[in-house]
Order: sequence, then C-alpha cells, then structure tokens
Amino acid sequence: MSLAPDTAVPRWLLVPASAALALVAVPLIGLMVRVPWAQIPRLLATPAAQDALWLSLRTCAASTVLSLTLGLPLAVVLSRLTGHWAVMVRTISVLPMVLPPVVAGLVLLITLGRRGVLGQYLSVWGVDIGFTTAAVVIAQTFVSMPYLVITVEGALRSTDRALEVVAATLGARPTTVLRRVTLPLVGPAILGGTTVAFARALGEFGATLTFAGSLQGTTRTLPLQIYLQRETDTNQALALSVVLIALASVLMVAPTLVTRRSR
Amino acid sequence: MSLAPDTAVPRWLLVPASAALALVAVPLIGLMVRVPWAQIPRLLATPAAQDALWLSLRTCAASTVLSLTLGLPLAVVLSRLTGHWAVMVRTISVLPMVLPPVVAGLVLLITLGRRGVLGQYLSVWGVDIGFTTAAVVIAQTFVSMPYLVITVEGALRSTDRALEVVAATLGARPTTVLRRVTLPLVGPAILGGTTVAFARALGEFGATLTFAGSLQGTTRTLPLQIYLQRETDTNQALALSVVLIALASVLMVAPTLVTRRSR
Amino acid sequence: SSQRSSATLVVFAAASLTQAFPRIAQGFEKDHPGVTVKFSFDGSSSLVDQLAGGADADVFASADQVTMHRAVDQKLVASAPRVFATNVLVLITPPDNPGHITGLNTSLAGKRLVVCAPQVPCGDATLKLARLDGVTLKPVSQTTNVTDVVGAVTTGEADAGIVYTTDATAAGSQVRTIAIPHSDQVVNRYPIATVAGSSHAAEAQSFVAYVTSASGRAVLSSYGFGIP
Amino acid sequence: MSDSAAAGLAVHATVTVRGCDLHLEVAPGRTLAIIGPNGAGKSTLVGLVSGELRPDSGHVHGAGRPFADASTFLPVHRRRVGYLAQRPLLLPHLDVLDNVAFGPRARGAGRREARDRAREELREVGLADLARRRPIELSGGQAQRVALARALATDPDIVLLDEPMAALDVAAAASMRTLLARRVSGRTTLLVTHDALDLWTLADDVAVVEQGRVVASGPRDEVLAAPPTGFAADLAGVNRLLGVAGATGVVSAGGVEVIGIDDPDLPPRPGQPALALFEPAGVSLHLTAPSGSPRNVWPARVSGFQPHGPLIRVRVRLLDGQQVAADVTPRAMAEMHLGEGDELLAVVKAAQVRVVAAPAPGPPGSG
Amino acid sequence: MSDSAAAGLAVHATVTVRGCDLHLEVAPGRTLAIIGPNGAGKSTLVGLVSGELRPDSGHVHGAGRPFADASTFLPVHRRRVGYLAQRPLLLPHLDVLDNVAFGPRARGAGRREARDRAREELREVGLADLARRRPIELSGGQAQRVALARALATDPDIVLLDEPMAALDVAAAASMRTLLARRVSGRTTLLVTHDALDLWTLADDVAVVEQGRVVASGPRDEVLAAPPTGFAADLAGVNRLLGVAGATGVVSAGGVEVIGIDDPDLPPRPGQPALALFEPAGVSLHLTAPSGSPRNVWPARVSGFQPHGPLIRVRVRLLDGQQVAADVTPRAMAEMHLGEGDELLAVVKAAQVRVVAAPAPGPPGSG
Ligand SMILES: Nc1ncnc2c1ncn2[C@@H]1O[C@H](COP(=O)(O)OP(=O)(O)OP(=O)(O)O)[C@@H](O)[C@H]1O
Ligand SMILES: Nc1ncnc2c1ncn2[C@@H]1O[C@H](COP(=O)(O)OP(=O)(O)OP(=O)(O)O)[C@@H](O)[C@H]1O
Ligand SMILES: [Mg+2]
Ligand SMILES: [Mg+2]
Repeated sequence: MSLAPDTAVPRWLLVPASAALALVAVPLIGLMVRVPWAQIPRLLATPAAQDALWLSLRTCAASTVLSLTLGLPLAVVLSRLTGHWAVMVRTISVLPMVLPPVVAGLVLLITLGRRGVLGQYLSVWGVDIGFTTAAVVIAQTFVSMPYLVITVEGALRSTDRALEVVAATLGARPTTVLRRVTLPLVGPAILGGTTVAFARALGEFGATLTFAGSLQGTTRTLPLQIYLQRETDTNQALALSVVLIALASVLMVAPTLVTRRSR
Repeated sequence: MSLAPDTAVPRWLLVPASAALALVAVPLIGLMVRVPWAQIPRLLATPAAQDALWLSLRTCAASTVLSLTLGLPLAVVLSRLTGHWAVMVRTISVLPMVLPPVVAGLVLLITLGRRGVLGQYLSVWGVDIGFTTAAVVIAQTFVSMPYLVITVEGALRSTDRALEVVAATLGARPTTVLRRVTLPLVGPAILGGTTVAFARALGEFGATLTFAGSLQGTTRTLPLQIYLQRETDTNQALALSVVLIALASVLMVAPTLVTRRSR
Repeated sequence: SSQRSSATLVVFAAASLTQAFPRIAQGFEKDHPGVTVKFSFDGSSSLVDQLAGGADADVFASADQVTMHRAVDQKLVASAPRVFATNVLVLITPPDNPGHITGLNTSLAGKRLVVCAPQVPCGDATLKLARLDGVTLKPVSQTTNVTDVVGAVTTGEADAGIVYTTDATAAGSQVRTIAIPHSDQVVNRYPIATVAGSSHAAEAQSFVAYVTSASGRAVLSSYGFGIP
Repeated sequence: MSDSAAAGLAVHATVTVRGCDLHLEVAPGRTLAIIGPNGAGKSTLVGLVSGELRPDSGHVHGAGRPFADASTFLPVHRRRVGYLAQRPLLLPHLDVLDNVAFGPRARGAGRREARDRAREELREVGLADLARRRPIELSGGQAQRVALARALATDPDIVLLDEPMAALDVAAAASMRTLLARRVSGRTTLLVTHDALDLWTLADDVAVVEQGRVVASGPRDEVLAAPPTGFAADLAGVNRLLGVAGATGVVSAGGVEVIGIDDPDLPPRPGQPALALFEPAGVSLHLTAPSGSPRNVWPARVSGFQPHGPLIRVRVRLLDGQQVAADVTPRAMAEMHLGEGDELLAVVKAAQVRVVAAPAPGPPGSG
Repeated sequence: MSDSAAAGLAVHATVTVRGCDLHLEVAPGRTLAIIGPNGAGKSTLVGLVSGELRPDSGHVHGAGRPFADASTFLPVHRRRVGYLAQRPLLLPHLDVLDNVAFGPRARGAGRREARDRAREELREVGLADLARRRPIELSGGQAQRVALARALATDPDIVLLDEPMAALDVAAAASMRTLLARRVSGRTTLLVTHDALDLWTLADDVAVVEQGRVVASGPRDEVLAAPPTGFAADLAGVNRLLGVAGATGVVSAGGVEVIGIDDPDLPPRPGQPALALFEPAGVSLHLTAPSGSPRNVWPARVSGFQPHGPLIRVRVRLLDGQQVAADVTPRAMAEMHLGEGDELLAVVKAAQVRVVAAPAPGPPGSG
C-alpha cells in the first residue's frame, strides 16, 4: 500500500520511476481510449477469434510447462558453472532472445522443417513438425524459455549456498536439496521468470508465423489472428489486442494473489 | 570450468538441462550449417547493410541507456511497494512484454502518432515522432525496458535489507545508500537485465516497423533489413542474421569478461 | 468430387487476398460438397519459404510473378502457374487529405509519403510508375508490406501512400483514393498453381479452376482486382 | 566528538508485533548495559534507537533531538548513531578497507582521508593485514571485528552495540573491551550483552529486559548488588531468594526463614519484599543435618548439575520452587552419590547471607 | 544411535587458500573442544569434516568411513554429521517446525513422524511455542536454539558444533550445555568454543589451533593443567611463563629466575622447556621491594588494565616481553596511582607457582 517503512527511497527517484511507468502506461491508456469496446463481444463470438484464443491458451500452457521442465534444470546447472563454460552456455541460452522473431522462425524451419538439417531425418521416421500445433509450441518455447533461464539463474547465483550445505548435512540428497531448498529459495524468481516466459509465448508472432504457418484452429494463435485482422480492419485488431492484454493481465495477477499469503 | 565443488547437482538434472540447451543450440547450429558464409563479406559491404548495422547499434545503445535511466528507478520503487499497488504497478510494467510487437507498434502509434491521443498535442508543438530515429528508440525502449525492470526488481526483493540499514547508520543518505549499497548488491542482476533488454532491443522488429516505418539510414534497423532482404533472397537474410547473432554474442560476452575479475 | 466425401484443402495465399479468397471458397465449397478450404495468409515470399520448408499445402496463390518463379524454380508447384487477377497502383490519403495532395506530383514535396520497398513487388511497381511519370519520390518509409502503407495512411501518420487499388477498396472510407497516371502500364499479376506433392491434387486443380472461372472472377473484381 | 554527544537517550515506545513496550532513559555520556533472556526485546530496543524499527506508539529521543514520535521519524542516516549488530553485516561488494571507510565517506570525507581513517581503525582492532580481503574471506570473529571498526569510524553521538563480542575469542574480546572502554567513554552507549565481564568492564548502568518490558534499571553496582530478577542474579553469579523481610536479618523466603545480615546501604524494611543474596561457593550440601554453627539449613531436592571449573555446580530446588546453586568439589559429590531428584539439605552460614530491600518493580523511567 | 557412531574421526588435510594444514584425531565417542584465536582455522577444520570444504591434499576419515582423500569425496548428505554453524542458517521459506523436521524427513521419516520428532526437539530447547514462526520472526538467540534442535533431530554419528552458544543468554546457554552434554555423549563430537565453561562442561579432549595448525591436543585436564600456548592459558585463566627448567622448582623465564614447586605429575627436566603457572589472584604489585617472604620479585611495566568483577585485572610485561596478569583491589590500584607504562614490581609467593614440563610442540596425530 505504501513504501515499506524500514527503508527510505530517495525522493527524486520517483521522478524517473514515474516517467518509466508513464512510458509504459500511457500507450496502454491510449489503447483503452481508442479501442472500439462495443465491437469486442461480437468479435469474441466469431469462431475465428474463439479458435485463436483457445489455441493460444493451449499452446502457451504447453510451452510454459516445457520451458519449466527444461529451462529450470538448465538454469540450475548454469548457475553452478564457472569460467568460460558458464559464459558460453549462458550466451547460447540467451541468443534466441536477440533473434528477430522472423529469423527465429526461419532458423527453426531450416533445422526442424521437413527439409531441414535435422527435420529431414525426422521426416523419414514419419515425424513432421512444421506447420503443426507442435511447431507452435516449439516456436514459443524456443523464444520464451531463455527468459525463464536467465531470470532464475540470476537469482540462484545470489542465494546463500550455505543453506544448501546445511540441508545436505541433515541428510538431504542432492535431489531433495534441489526440491526443498534451492528451488523454494528462488521461488519468487521462478514465478517471475515463468510469468515473463508465458507472456513472451502469448505474444509470440513472427516465429510462429514462419515456422508453423497460420491455419485457423491449428497454428493461428491470437497474435496471428490480430495480425490477420489488421489486414481488414485496424480497429478490430485493436479490439482483439485488448482481449490479449486482459488475458495476460489476469494470468499475471493470478499467481501473485495466490502467493500473497506466503509473503 | 566445472561444477562448483561445494554443491552437488543431482546427476539426472543434466538430462533435461542438456535437452534445454539442445533446443536452443540445435537450431542455431542448423543456421550455421545452412548459411552462405561466402556471401557475408560482400553483403556487409553494401551500404544498406552498413546503414542498418550502424543504426541498430546507435538506437540500441540509446534505448538501453533510456531503459537503465528510467527502468532502474522504477525497479527500485517497485521493489519497495507492497500489497495491491505492487501488483498493479508490476502488471502494468510487464504488459509490453506480452503484446505482440505489431500491436505494441500500433499502440504507440495511436498514442504518440501524429493523430494519437497524446501525439496530436505534441504535433501542435511541432514535435513529430513518427518515422524518425527517435521513434525507433521509443519503440525499442517500450518493448525492452520491462525485461530490465522485472529482472532487477526480483533481485532487489531478495537482498538483505539490513545491509541498507547499516549503511544508513553510517551516515549514508538514501541516495548514497542506493548508489553504493542497493545497486552494487544487485550488480549481476542489473548486468543480466541490461543484457536482456539490449538483446530484446537489438532484435526488435514489429513495433519498430509499425511505429517508425522502414527507411534506410533513419529507421531501418538490422532486423528490418533482414526482413526486407528475405523478400529477395532468404539466404542473404540468413547471412545477415548471422551478423546479428555474432554482434549480440560479442555484446553479451563482453560485460561478462569485464566483470569476471570482480567475482 | 463426390467420391471423396471429406477433404480439407489448404490454400497458401498472399496477404492481399485475405478478404477475397474466403468468399471464393464459400462458392467453391458449395459446388464441391465435403471439401473444406482452409487458408494460410502471409507475404508471398514467406509462403514460398514455408513451402520450401515442407509446409503441407495444396494451392499457392502469389501476389506477384517473381515470387511464383522462385516457387517454380524450387519445384515447389505442380502445375503451370495461371494469372487469375491483376492489380494496379493508386495514391491514397487520409479522408480529409491534410497534406492537400493532388496526385503523384509536386504536391507531395515535403509531405510524408509512405511506399513499399523496391525489394517487394508493390515497391518495384511504384518505382517503375514514378519513373514513367517523371517524379522522384522522397518517401519517409519504405515498408515491406502494403498493409503497413495502408495503416500509416489510415492512422493519419502519413499524408499519402501508394498502394494497390484493392487495398484502397478494402480500406473504404478510411482513405481517399487518387488515381495515378500510367498506372495501367505497371500492372501487377497474381499467379496461382497447385503445390507439388499435394495429397488432394484433384481438388486443388478444381480450386484453381474455380478461381479462374467466371464466379471466381466476379468475386475478385468486387474486391477491386482487375481481370486478366 | 560533537557537542550533542553530551545529550542522552530516552525510549518510551511500543512495538506491537513483537509484544514490546519499552521504557528506558540513558543519561548523557553514560554506558547502559542491557541484559535479559533470548527474545526479551533487547535487539528491539536497539532497533528503535537505530531507526531500523518505527515505534507503533510512544517516542524516542536521542542526543537532544526527537528520533521518532507520533508525527516525526528522523531517518536513520541523520541520527548519528554507531550501530554494531548481532551479525557483522559487512557489504559483500566492498573489501574490508572500503567497508570501514564507508562511514567517513558517507559523512563527506575524501577517499584518501576516509581510507586513512579506516586503516587506523583496522589497526585498532588488529586487522590491518586484512584490509584488502573481501568479507567472504574472513572468519566469523574477524568479520565482527571489522564491523566494530566500521561502527567506530564515524565518531557517532550514540553507540549501539548488540552483543558485539559474542563471536570474538578470549584474547580478542579482552582487547576489544579495552578498546571499547576507551572509545565509547563520553558517548551515550547502549550495550546488549550476555557476558557478566562486559558489565564490569564497560557498563555504568544496567537495564534488565524481560518479556518485552524493562523490568529494572539503575547504576551497575546497585543493580548487581541487589539483582532485581533471577536472570540478573544468574548473570551476576549469586544466589537470590525473594521473600518478605521480618526481624533484622531475617527473610521468609523459599518456604523457610533465611537468616543473614542486613546490608547497611540497602536496609530491608519489615513486611516489605526483601532479597537474600549469597555466593554458590558459600553453600554446602549435606545428607543429614550438620551439628555446627550454620543457622540456615534448608530441605531441598537436586534439579541438575554441571562441571564449573574444577568444582561442580549443583542446582537444588527449595520447598517453594526457588532455585539455589551450590559449588561443591567432585570428591564431595562422589561421596554423597548425588543424583537428580535426590533430597538433601542446603546449608549456608548466616554471615555469608546479605539481606537487602528488594528493588521496586518496574523501570525508573516508566509512567 | 547407529553402531558406526562408535568410530572416531581423523583429519590430516590442507586447505591452501586459507593457509591451513590441519592434523587431528578424535577417539570414538569423545568430545573434542577446539580452541584458538579468531581466524586460526577452527571453522575450516569443521568444514573439512562436514564436507563443506574439500581438502587440497591429505584425507579425512569419519565414523570408520573415508570422507575425503585424493580419489574420493563422500557427498555431504552421506556423512551423517550433525552440523551447527556459527550462523543459524535456518531455511527462510519453512517455519520453525518444518526446519527442525527437515532432517528426519530427508532421512525418510513420514511427515507426521518427522513433525512429532521436531516438536520433541523444540521442547528440549524450550521453544515449543514458536513452532509456527518464520525464521525471520525470531531473535538471534532463538534462531540459534532452533538450529541446534534441527542439528540434533537427525541422530548424527558425528556432531560438529561451531560456537553453538555464542548468541545464547546465560540461562539458555546453561540449559543448552546440560542438553548438549546429554545428547552428544557417546557421539564423536567437535566443539569450537571461546568459552572456558564449555571446556569444563562438555569436552573430553582439547585441541588448540593457531595460524592454521593444530599446535597441541590432548585430554582436557592435561591441556588445562599445562596450557600449551599463551592463548590456552588465557582461556584457562592462569598466568603462564615459558622458560627452561633449572634446579628443582626453578625456571629461567621472563628474563628472570622463577621459583616455584615442581608438579609431581608433570615434572620438568633440567635444561628442557618448562612452564611456570600461577593464578592472577596470587600476584601482588608493589612500587618498592617488599620485605617479607615472597621469593619471586620481578621488575615489570604496566601494559593495561580493566575491571574484573569487583577487582581490577592489571596486565604487566616482564623484561623479556612475556605478560603476567594480576588481580588487585580498586583501592590498592588507587593508592599506587597506577597508569599505563608505569614501572613496578610483580610479586608472587613461590608456593603459588606450579612448575611443569612444557608440552611437546605439535599435535599428537601429525607426521
Ligand atoms: N521480525 C519479527 N517479527 C515478529 N516478531 C519478531 C521479529 N523479530 C523478533 N521478534 C520477536 O520479538 C521478540 C523480541 O525479539 P528481540 O530480537 O528484540 O530479542 P532479543 O532480546 O534481542 O533476544 P536475543 O538475545 O535472542 O538476541 C522475540 O520474542 C522475537 O521472537
Ligand atoms: N572463503 C575464504 N576464502 C579465503 N580465506 C578464508 C575464507 N574463509 C576464511 N578464510 C581465512 O582462513 C582463515 C581461517 O578461517 P576460519 O574461518 O577457519 O577461522 P576460525 O578459527 O573459525 O575463526 P573465528 O573464531 O573468527 O570464527 C582465516 O584467516 C580467514 O581469514
Ligand atoms: Mg538480539
Ligand atoms: Mg569460525
């Protein structure tokens, strides 16, 4: 409700902080002002929008789970590496963040596509990834997992290792230490990283379009639908964007409410 | 070089961690295999590529500086907020991450554009942001600053407040505490967050295209150039992507090398 | 067509066909019961990249012939491409025309003009047309995508833009359209072909036939396309 | 040292979540030792003065300035307090020298000057060699000594020491006591301690905190001469029986009559609460009643024992539950075959028992 | 307690960055107290056994199993050690009960069972009430007691206690000593301490660590009877002068002849190193030579003093720089107008000086 009493923040800090908030909030308010609210219900009733919404939810859930299952272990291992290895592995892990999404899609396509470097062999085995819902999930995971990895690794590096040692002296095997000490200690960071990864996946557009195509009900997620809508009517695209923003806000606020208790 | 000796990571963790690394690394390797290396020097010699490269560097530097100046204060203030305010401010700060870049561009346009909610007044004062390099910087900051804010805030929340109190008893004013205790304590997180923000800005495409347009030397950054290149020749686009990746890698490894000493 | 009662035809079509093609498909589906048509719309060259990447598609409709040639060169299409529609360029401004643009002439000087980049078909055509008319354009942005040009004009961000007449038609009252002299000499042609390796080759063939038939043409011209 | 260092300290404040309602005053320039059990509220008291805690009600005044009341809250950095916490709390990103130089720097000294001062303070705590170490490379005791050097480097008006020597070795603690005695003299000082030696060495006054309240406070010698609580008696190393004064030299306490000698400085008044005080060394234990002169012979039951130097300290419980400690030789212990729960007689010569008026309950400053 | 608890502990290892080369053995079931100055390497020794540190060379064996050598490194969780560090290190995301239940859970107990056990251990340390608190809501001493309960809840083979009572109040420390004495008996235990009381209460053996080396170790009574180093003498509270034995009862030490009585248990041999040991209370200070019987009259110079209970402990330096402590009354002090640097005579009766053979340098287990 207010600034925590035990630590004073310099007053002047509120100036740049407000500016930062304004930079983000003002465009969002602009959107709220301009958006044709009346059209939203009708728009949401169309099968195209419903398919897109539902597909987005499913794929984002899947890619977030995938990001957690693979990304958390990577973050833990990464936080234990030192020297050149750490720099190398971290750089690789972060690279998808820097790729323009379209390039990310292209890179996936030339690798996992039916004629791709790896995909051609998968294809022989009857596994075709490109242009399926699986491709959407892979594209989303590829671009969003790095955000989870980098957030959690940073937090892990600043935890007190002595706590893990103490847990081990109490008889906890490495797996138990991981589950009951290491991960809970960085709980907020995991929550934060997951939120960011989910958000990134939900907004993912370029890589999905390129690697998975845009087929209603199969690969046309909400951002793709918005993009398509824009070809015909910018206002409708904005209206759908509001739906996306609302969805994202709810999904981001929800875990905070759940964990408020334990803070 | 190896896992730190004082804490054992469960062995099985290496399996999902390797899978995660593979998910990211394999497509990048795929790119390396397919890319027409021979074309790169010739491509880099073209004025279009050089302009794009140079513009990307300048705008990303500017937007990173902007993200730091505005985003760091926001992160500090945010880390001190509690209750509903914290949830609200954090959600707003994070929303740009979830917007598909094209929507982000649209949102900026309807706000800061010539007829935008705010832009129409700016326009009267003779300030036209659209289609200028400034628009590129704003778009990049809008989409990338949230990554910095969220990373640093997470780290700040897990620092030991008692250290700040002790510094204050030693006579340090809030500003001094901030500069000499709070921020140094989350140094690695700031570095990480800045890297991520820089990376996101470097790869930014959709918002820039929509809000700033695409004009060689003024607003056509490297990702836009890659996108355009792809219309004529996908291979050349891939070649330019490699340049982007190399650039990003260098910029990410550099700060790590500089700070290696102080770890 | 009645033997295979259920087939889903996937059509890869250029983004500028987003509105026209679903209408055509409605008619086609009525004529061919059991066949469902699905679309994937994107920039033509993206679609070629996707086809090259192994996308499962049956029909490919490109917005220009150069891109279709790339598909042909990579042996991605099965049939000889057929031109089914044409498009010409027009100048558009916001409805209130704040820049007082009168045409592709000196009224554009110092105004914000947005065009397509020369690397993409509409930009290539724009360049040719400007040469024909003896004007040197000083655009503030050269986008990869016609939609971005339309967007810049409808939001009022740009004073003028050069787009296809179909785009102007689709934008309706959001823009004012000004014809450009000699535009009929720089015609953009839309070719269509069936995709190599299609599992519904027969249906694909009939869809191509339908698009080039009278009913297909009728729909296309209602969206502003020219008929070859 | 600034002029305002001459002004004292007053705390009259509550901290509800910690169940603390603390009232305390320290005269200018004096050192007050705070003693009390774990969780009593000692660190809370210190936190109220340092500015780490904000009182829920009441006020805190220090060095002549209001630190906190209903309307004001003086920020920590303007209180000019030197604070040494239970944990060293060194800044991990600075080396030892810069940790100590931090205070002078923050108060406006130049880098050179601050570092010179820091080097001097490090020399005083005997750690000049470690100036370039990182805090993580220090042992527990070394870290605490650096923290002390840091706290003293700012010439604070008020010094807060929260168990500053808990982690120090005997030799270091001894030299630190000498150093502290010199450095805090003339400064208003709060010292939290569990060590009786600190009381003798450093304290002018003593306050006893129990269960969130200051239950007694006063000049050290008075408090130790008549320990106001069992805890204080424990710390002072004497047996303390609380009862009611009867005839001269007599207290009804421990369910028996205790006979001793009235203290002329703190004479008990008949019918009023009084304390009987005596050393554990003066208590002997017998299985049968002794025949000699000792006038105090109390039935008791053994509640525990532990080695105490070359002797064994046996704790026995009297009829009403009050405890008495007796130091006996291992040989005596073995001869009596003592075990927990055994019944015996505790015997003390009347000449060894001092009878004093019980200090009034509650702190002097309260109400 | 498992059978392997009967096996002892052996450390012969180096940790280069900390400048430590430590050699030590603990017999099965015995409690070894480790004493030494801050930064000597005590925590390092403990870390080698807990598995927190890996030796750079050498080996560590515990409870009959190799803990670490050139080829093996037994992971921490398989060492079955109970470890109580200098900091409480409670897990911040678990409440007090679950912190204590952590060990039993990790060793396979069910949730119910583990919590029952935890409640029991909390009761033993007197904190059953705080079971549902978060670690951040505890005072310093409370946290340390919870950490102790947690360490003991796993029935470890080997117990490592690194200054476990530094943060405890007198009463809590006393009851903790009783508790520890009961709970660690029969278990091989390493106890780092700065408190002489711990030696008397808990230790069977004592090892002295200085500058990264174990400079002496042996049964407690032997070590305290003839303190091998000045540090150990300090801790034991006796004066110790190192010299060379001459005729019976004579040692050349402190630049003078010290006359005393040879200890029959540890008789010095002429020409060999010997120690003269005497209590500070037996030393009197004079400005002029006394006329009476005392045979030891040494010129000295005051190097410092501090209150010590009702007395004042004066430290003086002899001709060769060795230090002697003398306890004098404040009155005597005032009458002599003593100040730092003053020259005077330190006088000790020969009957109060015990002369013993100096213990051989180096640890028993080394080489
Ligand atoms: N952050 C907190 N929130 C709630 N209660 C707390 C908090 N910190 C301490 N307490 C409680 O407040 C009471 C007083 O704590 P305080 O730290 O002042 O004790 P203390 O006298 O310093 O004890 P110790 O000798 O163990 O350090 C204790 O009962 C403790 O459990
Ligand atoms: N992480 C570290 N890196 C380098 N040196 C260290 C580190 N930790 C401790 N040291 C040094 O190693 C030596 C031994 O430290 P150790 O912690 O074992 O001392 P200690 O005997 O436990 O002291 P104390 O009584 O102060 O706790 C000290 O000189 C210390 O400065
Ligand atoms: Mg405390
Ligand atoms: Mg230690």
